[in-house]
Amino acid sequence: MNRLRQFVNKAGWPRVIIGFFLLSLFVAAPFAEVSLAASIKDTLVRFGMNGVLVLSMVPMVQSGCGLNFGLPLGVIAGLLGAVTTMEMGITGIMGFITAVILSCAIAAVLGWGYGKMLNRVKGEEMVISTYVGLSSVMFMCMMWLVLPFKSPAMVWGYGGSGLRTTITLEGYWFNIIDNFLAIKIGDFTFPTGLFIFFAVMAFLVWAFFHTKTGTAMTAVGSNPDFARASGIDVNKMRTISVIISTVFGAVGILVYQQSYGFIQLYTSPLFMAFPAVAAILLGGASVHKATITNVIVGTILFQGILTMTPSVINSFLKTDLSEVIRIIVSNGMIVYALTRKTTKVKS
Amino acid sequence: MKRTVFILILIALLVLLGVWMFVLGRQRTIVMRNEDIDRQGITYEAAQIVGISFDGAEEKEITYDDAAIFYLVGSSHKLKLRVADEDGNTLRVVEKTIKLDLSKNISVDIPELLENKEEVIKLTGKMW
Amino acid sequence: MSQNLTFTEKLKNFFISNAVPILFVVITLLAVPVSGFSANYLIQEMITRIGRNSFLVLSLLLPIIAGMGLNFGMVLGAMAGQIGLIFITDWSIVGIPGLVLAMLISTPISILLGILCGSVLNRAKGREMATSYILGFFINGVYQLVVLYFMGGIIPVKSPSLVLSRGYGIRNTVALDGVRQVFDNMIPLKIGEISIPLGTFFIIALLCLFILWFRKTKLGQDMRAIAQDMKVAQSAGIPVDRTRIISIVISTVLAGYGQIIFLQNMGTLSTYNSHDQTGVFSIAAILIGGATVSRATIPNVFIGVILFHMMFVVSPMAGKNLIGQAMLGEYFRQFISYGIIAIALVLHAWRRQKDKEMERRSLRGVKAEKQPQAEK
Amino acid sequence: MKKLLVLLVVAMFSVFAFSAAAFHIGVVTGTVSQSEDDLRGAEALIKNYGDSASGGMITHLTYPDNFMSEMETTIAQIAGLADDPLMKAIIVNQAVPGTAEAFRKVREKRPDILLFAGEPHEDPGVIAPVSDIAINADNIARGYTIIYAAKMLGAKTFVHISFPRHMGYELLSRRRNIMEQACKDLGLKFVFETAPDPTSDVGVAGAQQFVLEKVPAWLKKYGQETAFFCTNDAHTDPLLKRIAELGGYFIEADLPSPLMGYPGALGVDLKAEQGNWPAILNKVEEAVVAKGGKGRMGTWAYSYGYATTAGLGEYAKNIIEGKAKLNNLKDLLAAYNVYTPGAEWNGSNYKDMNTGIKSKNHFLLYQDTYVFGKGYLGMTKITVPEKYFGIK
Repeated sequence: MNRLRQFVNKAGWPRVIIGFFLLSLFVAAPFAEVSLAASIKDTLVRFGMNGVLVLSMVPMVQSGCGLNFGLPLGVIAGLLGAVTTMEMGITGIMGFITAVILSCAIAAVLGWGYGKMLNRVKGEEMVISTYVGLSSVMFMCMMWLVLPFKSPAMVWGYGGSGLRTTITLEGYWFNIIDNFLAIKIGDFTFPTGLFIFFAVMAFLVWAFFHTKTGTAMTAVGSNPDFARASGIDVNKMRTISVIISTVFGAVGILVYQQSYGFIQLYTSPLFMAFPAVAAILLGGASVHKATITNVIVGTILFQGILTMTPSVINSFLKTDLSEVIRIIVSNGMIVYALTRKTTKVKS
Repeated sequence: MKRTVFILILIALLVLLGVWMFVLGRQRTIVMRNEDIDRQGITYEAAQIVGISFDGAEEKEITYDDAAIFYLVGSSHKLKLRVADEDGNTLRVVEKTIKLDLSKNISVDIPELLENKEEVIKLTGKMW
Repeated sequence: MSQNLTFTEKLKNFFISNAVPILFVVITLLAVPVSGFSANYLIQEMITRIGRNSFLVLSLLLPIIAGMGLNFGMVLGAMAGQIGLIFITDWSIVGIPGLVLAMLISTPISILLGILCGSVLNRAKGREMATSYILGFFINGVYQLVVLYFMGGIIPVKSPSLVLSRGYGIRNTVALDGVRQVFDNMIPLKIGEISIPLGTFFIIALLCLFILWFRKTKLGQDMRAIAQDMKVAQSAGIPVDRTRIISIVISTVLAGYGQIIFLQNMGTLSTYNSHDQTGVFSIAAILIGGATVSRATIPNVFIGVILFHMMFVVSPMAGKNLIGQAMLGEYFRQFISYGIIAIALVLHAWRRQKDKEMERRSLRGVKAEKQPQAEK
Repeated sequence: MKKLLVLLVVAMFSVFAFSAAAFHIGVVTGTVSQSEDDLRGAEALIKNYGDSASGGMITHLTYPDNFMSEMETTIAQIAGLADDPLMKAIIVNQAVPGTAEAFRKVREKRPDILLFAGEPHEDPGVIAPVSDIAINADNIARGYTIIYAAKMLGAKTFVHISFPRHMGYELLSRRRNIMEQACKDLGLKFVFETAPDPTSDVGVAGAQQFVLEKVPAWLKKYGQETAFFCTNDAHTDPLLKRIAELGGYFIEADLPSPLMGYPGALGVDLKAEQGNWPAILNKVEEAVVAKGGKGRMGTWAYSYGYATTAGLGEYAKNIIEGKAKLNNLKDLLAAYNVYTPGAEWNGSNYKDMNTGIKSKNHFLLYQDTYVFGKGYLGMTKITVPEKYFGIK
């Protein structure tokens, strides 16, 4: 009993409840004529797809820049990298690597500027980054139309200029990580490559936070005044964290797309930030502290619910209620997380 | 205590205001039908052309076996019916004052209304 | 402080503190001729939009006065207003009584939502804007649950033009024919070809007077004290949390009325989306009008509405005429409007940081000067 | 302020200075990312009659991508066109929410302007009275013909994919019910599946992801002889991709076009064929057959969205020039045929279910279904039984 309570305390009630909810969905799945193997596979693939994007939240949270609602900026860098690589006609694993390298370079530049800007607006990062995300996406909407891309696989079929909203990755690097060492057991496929990739990325983050710069960054996040007093360049640390977050965002979207099969341009980057923010908060992170465990737990819970509720709940209730439930749960979690910190300070 | 009473009175007043607004702003949809009908063994025959106008507004003309929709706000209305033959020659003009309750949808059979000799007619329909 | 400044410094100060409106005036001035719209059209459009939007924007003032930043939670009120409109449409209550009834219905809902929002924000002090932003999404989910699943079922809504054919849930667009522009046309006035919604202006003027009066009341003074320093206010015996909640409640109720005024002018309610952009656009307008997260006045509201909407009207056409592609103009508009908000917020946050630094420095400076004076 | 006024006046005069065409036609469509075909129709009009900015006839504008939230912008865009004194007709395709109000505004100011609504999203009872012509894809007849075609191709189950927002559209929800009834009558199993709304917070990506994941599961559950239909354009891409790969049938899209879904899903390069619909159809057909979709996947030979934008523009021009009559189905289809040479169209007037009144200016149109690797199915020649027109 005691141990149970300890576990609940450690994990936090919301996660326990949602965890049980998700578990019951899996249990109920066969009764709703939903294939369990396929559901588990979908959840795992989605975890792999979104993991890196969620991971990209960690550096900024740790350095005290708050949740990265400006994730679209990183996504844009990733898109630019991918599209440029396709234009150059590089396919297969080389294509993916080229895209990663290019995106990282672009993301580093964008992240640097973004970080410099966020240094000027301490305390208001979250609202401002939302708008920075919005306006940069809109700017890129114009750019996708104007930039001189020529590859026939990418431009509008009819008009002959401007990029399409969705570009298929087939023939380029579709599922290149998913299929790497993938284990097939009948109906069920385990996307080993995705997990290895995520593990590597997570390890990088973990390792980084154990370097000198990494610990300094955590110090900046937990107490900027103290950090300054002990001679850490606060602004520099913050800028570095923003660059890392943006680069991870760029890599994250590349992983997402190779699994998904399409590159999505125009307004689609806007929809990337919220699921990532919701996932990490669901995993138990706060605005000031996030760990890799938070990322893993949160992504599994969030994506699990996303995969399971529409199919399972709908076949029981015979309505589309699940959409609304999902909106309420995920946004409710974010609100809960935002209100949590202050109460702790009070008590 | 005083505060509670004050708030309760305020709420009561606001509810009253709401009810008043409901009564004042209720719009009734009136379908005027010009069809032959049987009512308790009596057959009322529809006219060839009927011109309908409420409260002096512009007249709407409907032919035999047709219907027209009117939207009215408020309970008391002046209705003017102009009955004409096929060629549009006015046969007679009937003016009536009708009173509506709070029903939302009201359906009126013109032939029956025309035969009704009472000056004031009450019309009731479906509440919703 | 100001008397020591030279003229150029003053000018510089003026430009810095009004950077956003100035930037906007410049962009608009460039865009208007390119768009090719006639003066009549633009003036008419601006007058309509002042009538349509300023009530909503005014509802943002109180939380700013109370130091709670920009109330993204105003969408809660907007939703309450829409629920009121759905009901009067179902009951087919038309004209001014219809709108008054819609406001009456929205009020208790707004108050409840406002109390909820206020309490949540009290637990998230210092992060009010981000929290109220997300809270809007959360309540949007609840709104969908109520309107899409409860209405027509648990909540009686009968009209077949409102309820989906499946038997519950409201259709995604509701035509507000009965109440369309009744406030606007309450007192008809036409100057030349331009019609002026005098009735709506009258209501807006009343609200402005209310805000002016409210600032002078005890409650209004308390709010300003809280905005200055929460701890000092607390120790001075002001019930901080309660006052903050009240400011949000009033803001939410006003936003509800504002949404009703907005929609009576629009004539169509898009059931699940009309409130989406209310918060974002109102906040954009007030920021463009020169308000900041911590200071906003009534003139800011009107300047903001005019500038923001002027750009809204002209930029798609201007973008099209400049670049020659219609959709580029559309993206251009969104880029500019979001970009400007970002810039406005950045400038403000930056300036506040600068002010803080200057304060720190001047504090040191004053101390340094004071000592010799004391010797005298 | 004074400066502003001066500039305004200058701007006003510059409007008059531009115009060379005798009249202008305003065309409002979605952006390329929302609805490419509609926009291409407008471009075709510009190609034929010139851009009004450079002395031509057509003024083309777009409404916002998230039109559901930015109704105010839509209204301003459409109503703004009436500011041009030479404007004689306004065509909105698709007529997203807000169009009705914008039309009312235009009517108040300029009763002489022709107002055409293509594929209105608002209720027929709202849009039809304020516009001169409203055009929908004939979702009543198609509710039957699509099922009929599915049976012809050999499908045993029919899966209808949609979500609440779309089921709130009168014609879409009626079509669903007609399909259900038609399935019953023709001996197919009808299944209704839900997928996330792309305009909700999951976005297009999330919605497409869902379809991509679910189609294999659905095919497994309902068998290979399953025909799929989705009401949303964004869902079409992944659906086609999976059907081509794994099996199943796809009769036609909600708003059918060879460009709808196929180029994106199958990665077809159409650069050389741009503007040439028969060539586009051929190229897409090659791609579909190459992917193994022969005899299982269909479309309309000419894009509906393209034909509606361009056809309504042509029709408006003909009316203004006195060459055609308003509300004449023959003249209307003649205008459509300018842009869709050789296509079979069929249509009827819309009839309101509640009052039974036939709308004189609301037309429902449909084209023959073209199945890749099989050819036309002759759907325009099938008579839809009268009873389906009465299903709510």
